[in-house]
Amino acid sequence: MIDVLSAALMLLGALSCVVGALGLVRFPDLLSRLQAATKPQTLGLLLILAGVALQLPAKYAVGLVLVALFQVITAPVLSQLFGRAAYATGADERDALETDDLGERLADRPGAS
Amino acid sequence: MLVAIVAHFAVAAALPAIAKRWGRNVFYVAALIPAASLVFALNRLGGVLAGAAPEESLAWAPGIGLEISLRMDPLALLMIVLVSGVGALVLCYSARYAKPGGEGITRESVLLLVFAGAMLGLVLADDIFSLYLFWELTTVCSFLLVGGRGLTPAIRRSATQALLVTGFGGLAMLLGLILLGTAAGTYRISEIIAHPPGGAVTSVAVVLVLVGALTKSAQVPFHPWLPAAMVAPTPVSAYLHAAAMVKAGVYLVARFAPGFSDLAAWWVPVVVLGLWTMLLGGVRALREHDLKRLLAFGTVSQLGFLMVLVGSGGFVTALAGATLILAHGLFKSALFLTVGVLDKATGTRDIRELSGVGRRWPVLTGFVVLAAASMAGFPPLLGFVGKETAFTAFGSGGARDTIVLVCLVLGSALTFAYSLRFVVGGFGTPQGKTPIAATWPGQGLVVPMAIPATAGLVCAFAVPWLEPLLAGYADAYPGHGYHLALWHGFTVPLGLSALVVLGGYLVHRHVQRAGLPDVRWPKYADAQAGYRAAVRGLDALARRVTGRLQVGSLPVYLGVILLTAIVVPGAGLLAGVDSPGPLRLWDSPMQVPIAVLVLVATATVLVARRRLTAVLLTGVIGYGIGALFLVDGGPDLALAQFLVESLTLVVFVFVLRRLPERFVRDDRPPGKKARWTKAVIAIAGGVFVAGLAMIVSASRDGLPDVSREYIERAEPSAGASNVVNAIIVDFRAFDTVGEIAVLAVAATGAASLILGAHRARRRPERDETEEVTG
Amino acid sequence: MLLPLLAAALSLVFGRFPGVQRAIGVVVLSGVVVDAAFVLAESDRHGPLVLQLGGYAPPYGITLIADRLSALLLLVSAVVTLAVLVFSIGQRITDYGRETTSTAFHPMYLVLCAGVSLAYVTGDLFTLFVAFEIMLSASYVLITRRTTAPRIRAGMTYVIVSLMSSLLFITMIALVYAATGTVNLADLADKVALLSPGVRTSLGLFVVVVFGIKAALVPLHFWLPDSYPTAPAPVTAVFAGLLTKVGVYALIRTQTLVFPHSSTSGASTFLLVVSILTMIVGALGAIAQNDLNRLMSFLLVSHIGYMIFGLALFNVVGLTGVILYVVHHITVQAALFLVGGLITRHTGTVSLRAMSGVAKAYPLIAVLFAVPALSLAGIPPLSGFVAKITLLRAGAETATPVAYVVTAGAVLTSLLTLYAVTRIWVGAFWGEVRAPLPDPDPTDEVTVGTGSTSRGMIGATAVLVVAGVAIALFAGPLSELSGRAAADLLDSAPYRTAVLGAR
Amino acid sequence: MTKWTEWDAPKERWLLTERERGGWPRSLLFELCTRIVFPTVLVMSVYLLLAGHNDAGGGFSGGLVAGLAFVLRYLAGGSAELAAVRALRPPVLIGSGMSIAVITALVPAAFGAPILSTALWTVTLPLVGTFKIATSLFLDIGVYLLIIGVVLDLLRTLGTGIEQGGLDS
Amino acid sequence: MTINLTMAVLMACLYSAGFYLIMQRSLMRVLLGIVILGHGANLFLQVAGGPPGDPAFIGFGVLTSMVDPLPQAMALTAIVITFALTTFLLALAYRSWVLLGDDEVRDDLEDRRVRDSEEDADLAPEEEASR
Amino acid sequence: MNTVYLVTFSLLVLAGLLSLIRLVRGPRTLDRVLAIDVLVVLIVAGVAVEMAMTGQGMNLSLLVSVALLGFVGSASVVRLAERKEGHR
Amino acid sequence: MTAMLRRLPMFLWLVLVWLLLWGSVDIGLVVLGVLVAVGVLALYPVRPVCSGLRPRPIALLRLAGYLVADLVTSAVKVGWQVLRHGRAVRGAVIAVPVLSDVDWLVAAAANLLSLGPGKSVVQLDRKGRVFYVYALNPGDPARVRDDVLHLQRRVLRAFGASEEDPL
Ligand code: NA
Ligand code: NA
Repeated sequence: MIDVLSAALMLLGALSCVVGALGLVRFPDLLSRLQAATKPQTLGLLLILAGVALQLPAKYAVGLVLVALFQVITAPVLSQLFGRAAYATGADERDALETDDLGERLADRPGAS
Repeated sequence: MLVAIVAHFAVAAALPAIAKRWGRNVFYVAALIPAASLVFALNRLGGVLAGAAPEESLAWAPGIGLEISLRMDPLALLMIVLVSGVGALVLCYSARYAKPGGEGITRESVLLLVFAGAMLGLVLADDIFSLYLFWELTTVCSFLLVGGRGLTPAIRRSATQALLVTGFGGLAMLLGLILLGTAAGTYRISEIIAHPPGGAVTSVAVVLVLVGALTKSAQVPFHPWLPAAMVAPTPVSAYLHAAAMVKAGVYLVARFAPGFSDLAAWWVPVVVLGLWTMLLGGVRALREHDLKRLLAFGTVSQLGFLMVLVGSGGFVTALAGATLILAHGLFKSALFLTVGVLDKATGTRDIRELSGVGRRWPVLTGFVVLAAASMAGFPPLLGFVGKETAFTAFGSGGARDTIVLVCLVLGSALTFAYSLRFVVGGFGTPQGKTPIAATWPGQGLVVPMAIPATAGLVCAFAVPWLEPLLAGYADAYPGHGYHLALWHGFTVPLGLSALVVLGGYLVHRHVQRAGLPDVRWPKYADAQAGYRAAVRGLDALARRVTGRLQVGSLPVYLGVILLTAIVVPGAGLLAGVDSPGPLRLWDSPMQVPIAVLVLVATATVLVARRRLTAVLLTGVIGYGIGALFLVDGGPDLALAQFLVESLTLVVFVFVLRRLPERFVRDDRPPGKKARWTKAVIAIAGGVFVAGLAMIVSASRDGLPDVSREYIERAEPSAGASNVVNAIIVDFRAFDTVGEIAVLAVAATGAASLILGAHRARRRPERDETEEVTG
Repeated sequence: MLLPLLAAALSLVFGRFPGVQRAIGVVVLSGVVVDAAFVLAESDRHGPLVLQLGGYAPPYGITLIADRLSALLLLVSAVVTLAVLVFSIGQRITDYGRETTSTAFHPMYLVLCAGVSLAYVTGDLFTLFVAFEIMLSASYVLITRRTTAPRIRAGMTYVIVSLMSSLLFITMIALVYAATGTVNLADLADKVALLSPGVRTSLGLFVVVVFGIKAALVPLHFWLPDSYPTAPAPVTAVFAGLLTKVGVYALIRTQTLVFPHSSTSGASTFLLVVSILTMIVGALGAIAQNDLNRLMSFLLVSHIGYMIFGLALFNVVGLTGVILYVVHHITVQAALFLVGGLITRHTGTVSLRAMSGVAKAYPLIAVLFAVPALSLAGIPPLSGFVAKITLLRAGAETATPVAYVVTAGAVLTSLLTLYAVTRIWVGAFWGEVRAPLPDPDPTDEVTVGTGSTSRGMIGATAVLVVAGVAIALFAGPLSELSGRAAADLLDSAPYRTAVLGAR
Repeated sequence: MTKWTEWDAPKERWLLTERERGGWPRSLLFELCTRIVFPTVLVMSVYLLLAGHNDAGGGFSGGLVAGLAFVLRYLAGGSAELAAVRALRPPVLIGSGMSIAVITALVPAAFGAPILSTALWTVTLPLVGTFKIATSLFLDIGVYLLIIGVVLDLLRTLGTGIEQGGLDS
Repeated sequence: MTINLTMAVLMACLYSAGFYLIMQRSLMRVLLGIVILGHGANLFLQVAGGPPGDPAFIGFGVLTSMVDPLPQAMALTAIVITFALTTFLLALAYRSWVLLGDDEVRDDLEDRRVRDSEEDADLAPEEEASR
Repeated sequence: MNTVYLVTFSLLVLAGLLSLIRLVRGPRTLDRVLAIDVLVVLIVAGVAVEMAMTGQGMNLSLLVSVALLGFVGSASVVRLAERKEGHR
Repeated sequence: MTAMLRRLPMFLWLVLVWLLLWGSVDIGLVVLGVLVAVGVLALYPVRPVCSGLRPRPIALLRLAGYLVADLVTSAVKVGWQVLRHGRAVRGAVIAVPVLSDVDWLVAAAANLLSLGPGKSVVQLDRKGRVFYVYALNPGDPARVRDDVLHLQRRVLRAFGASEEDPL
């Protein structure tokens, strides 16, 4: 039973990773790739960690909790730093956005960026 | 004997202090030492002539065959008479020749005394290393004496030439002597000569030894350094270039001739070059107007004569050689000193300016005539005795001897001619020329000159008593029976002497009237041009080779290193290797995708244009390697690798903040050819390392014993279950201490570079052609 | 050996107290001199001194072993480093005053000394690598300290080439380990003998290349004349005196102990060819130079050739000659570079054409130069002569055509060396006295043209010159010691037994 | 008008330094994250140091992890933050680390044991239990301190140094 | 225990790339070359120990299938040393940039001068030397 | 269970190869950083799966460290790219 | 004393991390952990966080549940977009008001928002209290705004902060 659950979690996680990586390849601009990269990856990793934890003695399993926690804390921070830098440096990609409230705001106050 | 030599050096060391107090009289102090040495040596005369040559030896480094061994045989004693006797005279002369309080007194007195000591050692040396020691000491002393303070380019060049030519010869001699010694199994000269080795190596060796002798004694084609060295002060020339140093070559030939004179490799060069030198020197002497240079070429010529005599072998020849060595030392030093007197008295040495000196100072002139006549081989002087003996020696009839004899007669005629030229030119009063203004130079200069001049006369009459000493050397050869004498009756040699006088007079007259035809030597035959070309060629070669090789380009250097690292060990493989074991594609399937990752990243680094991209991809390589470590079973290693990689990336990024974004400036694309060369070398290097790794790793199988031991001992000895850590902090903790030292150093160094950079702020680009040294 | 490291660490801690730093340096290095002398005496009397670090029996632990060769080099190096340190302290006090602190110099210098010492005594290939790195990293810092625009290129050349050689060193260790599974030199000696000849030769030659870079063998030498001359005189002096010799030492050790050759082997011929190339190319390079320090650097390269010559003969006389030559050369070359420093301080330039008349103005410097210079040229009775004739004898006794040619090459190199030092003499010492030129780069570490020297500088130089003379004076005992050391090298059994115990 | 990079400057002080950081870009998330992660990472580095003898880790990895924690602070707060964080001068830290390591190596010699030999102590403390301590741990501690010092030094030079040198030029 | 082909190819490529980069003019490329060479060398050290196996931890695996721990320890040391020297060279690159305005590895000026130099007036024996 | 591990590994490798494409293609540095970040996560996942496979925990500290500090590398690039930008 | 208390959460967190790392609990480890935590906190006295926080367990759990569900659904959504749209996908940057003025809460909201696929905070105007949220194929910007506000409210509730008016 545990094996099945853990297998499912791991496979799902790995699949999620594949999908994310595919997005990384297929998506057209940095910000969208960012979505594909960090998110399914995080999920995938969490799933895999969960699946792995089921297979391990508690002594090690708790350590995986730490890994997951750190991942949850750091991934979004990185993603924000990324997003900000990507936005600031990618003028042509900004033009491809459907809506760009930030762009409007910056346009209102020239010299801001 | 050792004491005598050491005394020279010890007193020389004390001379500066004495010179400070006594000024130029320091030369007199210096003169005491060679004088004492002479007395000391003559004291041993009886024993030496009785065949019991005193020997002394001092162990220096016996383990490598180094010792100072000295032996006073008749030849050595004869040379000591010259070296120390003339040395003492020259030093006395210098005491009056030097300007009171003049600059260079200290240097010259010290060097002359050291030189005298070195010559003494040279003639006494009985092993090849001592011989070479004193030989080179004379070379260096002469360099410093000729060069003085090196104030003019001409002086610097002459001194350098003397050093290089004689230094070259000295080294050749050393090599020859070592070869001889090795072949003979002993480095004792007396033993080598007693049992001369044979074989091809010996032939090469004696030629090398001859090169030493020929250079030192200014023989063709090495002779030009001697006339060039006439830039030196006159006493120096008198000693170095008349009596002592140039005799070293003759001495060397004399010393070794008894052992090797029957080798063609020995006598052919000696005789041919000796004769050539004799004739060439004579002709050149006739062309000179400067009395000193005239004497210098005269010396060259005489040295050729001596070479032939002492080098050809045979009792009579050797006897003639020994006699002439003594005679030449006496008359030539007297003549050189005379030139100094003239120079001092009149301010010139030029024949064309000198006039009337003979009339003004007849006594002085008398001494000069004595010396010059001895040089000319005119009876009843010692020079005549020597020359007669020489003619006798070669008068026995054989074709070789006859050719030599003819040349000797010709050379002697030339000698007579330039002797005449010296006396007439320096002391005569040409018609219609006013006598030159002159001041009496003083007894202190004339007496040292008069003594050897007179000695030539005295010795000629004293030959019966002198003969044991001179024949003592010649006794090394068979065939006794000839005795030295002023008068042998009306013999062929006497006739030849008359011929010489007549021919010499005619030549002199012709030269005075018409001058010598200005024969320009073809360039290849002009020795000075040869030397010039050699040095220039050497410089050019050095520049060309260095310019070619030392291109200053780091990429080239690295490429060469890499190529060497491929070719050299690669050649080693040719010695034969075992066939490697069965090939495996991989050991763990995970290696493959990770390898692909690393490969792709590597390929991308190579083509990356942006610095940051390249750095990032390098980081990927690092992570990939870390992953491989993990697959291989090294979690510790992998952890460290990941951490280090992250830190490396961070540090790179820190620096990249300030550097331009892209690598190559667009206006300077790298050359295509260079790029391909680099690529080929690089690929060859990579493939070679990997191939070698595969070949080499086939030699071993399984876990090495050491590693097994580590694993077994980790728990009990180091108290660790992590074996790698146990190795790092325990079994091989020393490496770790070293490693952290490197870290500390690198960090400190980075700090000194970066924080120091703030002081030395950016300065404008330096002009590339600007002189660094300004 | 650890003492210098500790001293360096303390020196770093006391970075703010120049007096303490100086005291630590001098005291520790003096201690090392005494210690080295003791070790030399012991190892000569009782055979190699072995220290098993951590008490682990080899080949499991790291072995430090001082046989006669190591101990001798240790002693000479310690003396030279001490003298150079005194010189350097004297120079710094002259230039910057007593109170100037230096975070980097003293610690780095001590680390360098530690690395050099360690390289001599380690009996472990990997520790040798670590020792090299210790030494090199310290040298990187010393050569690039306060570097300015004209000098930075040289620093880069040095660092990059050295790094390349270090990477090749690791590669070499990996190769050796892949083949044998050990890095202990004595153990390696046993295991290498079992390899197939191709692998053995190839590894041996790879080792030659790796150490050849450090030792500056032609054609691996190009970096040296481009980089050494730019450093401050004391730094160049230790670099020239010691660093190349460590490479030579490593060559000697590995080629005799681990990859023993006979004097008729291909490797021997190869080394002979390398040696003659090194001698001649280096000497020609020296002749082509106008820069005092570069000229001496090329001479350094040239004379490395002598050492390889002796090594390549693989007989007792040859190795005796090498040891004598190394001892002589460490001392003399360091002394020469210190004198070079004194000269440039007075002339303000390194250009031989631009300087003149030093002999008249500073006769003492002339003497301090002449003695080691003549020694380098092999003029008797100085130390270079003693070492050189031993090598020449070895060449003559080997009596193979190649050996004869190389012997002749060695003689020729002597002549070229004489010519080169004559150029210095003629260019710098003769002629009219000239006023010093101003320092071309006043902000950097190299202060020139001030004309000021302190007693410490002169004294330290004089000590080295005298040490060089002493080598010649005591050539007897020294050559016997070298002879025993050389015999040890050829018969490695005592070494192996000392490390691994009787088998 | 605030600069773009200062838009999300936090209101409170999350790091040691004051609000103004000489133009260093601000990020609320990043600073906060650093605030939590930094001590955590330090704890972890100590874990690595102590666990290294039996588990993957060791003084080297521990020191690097701790060093990277400081890197994080530098990234979050710039050189000003680093200046405030630094308790010891890096050279002193490096020197002390090395001294500890070398002294650890030399101490056995004082007891007549070979240099660098290891003693294993079994220490029993009341309440706490029994520990096995190898003296080589001190070597690891020396390494640990030294590595932290090295990383701090790199931050001081390649980080702050280039930062300021760059601004000047 | 011949090294397997994948690792051999990888090593060949890493070494080639490292060698290629180290021969470039940009100091940054040279530096990356050194880093990559370092990776290659460390990998080599690791594989020189033998094929993959269980980590060398007492109590975790079977002794017989454990990997060789010694090359790992050596590789660890090598990694640290390479890192240390890389940072130093980076600092040097930065300094070079500050001083020269670029991080190019330039040719040696004095070498070029030697190549182009005329002969030395003081030492060249001239016609006058013998007069 | 072994099949599961095999499939999981294969999927992770596939993901890795995909991110490799982005790594090579770029075009911007940030794209590459992103790809690297993904690769690090994949490595962490792979190590975790390996732990499950062997049932041993000595890679745990590695896992924790990498999870924490792979982040530092990426952050430094992003942060300093941004900073360079900020000055313009 | 209060300062000590305020540090308590961080202290406990560090001890917890310590124990998790070792993977076992015994007295020795706890003591050591306490020592290490105290040491770390003493060496680097960063000012305490978490001022005025009263976490509500139930709300916290509900937030967690919401997050997990959101994570999964949006992951599927993004996955679908990867497969379906690929290169054709478009994004938008949408301004959303920030509900809280507490650094900690703003950060938590932004973090959780970015955790889920499809959306992330690009820039944060702390003074103007605006999130600039990037959304993948957003369709209607207003829905995105609502989602973000919804998440913020849940966060505020979970940590017991009073909901503040959007500007
Ligand atoms: Na000059
Ligand atoms: Na300067």
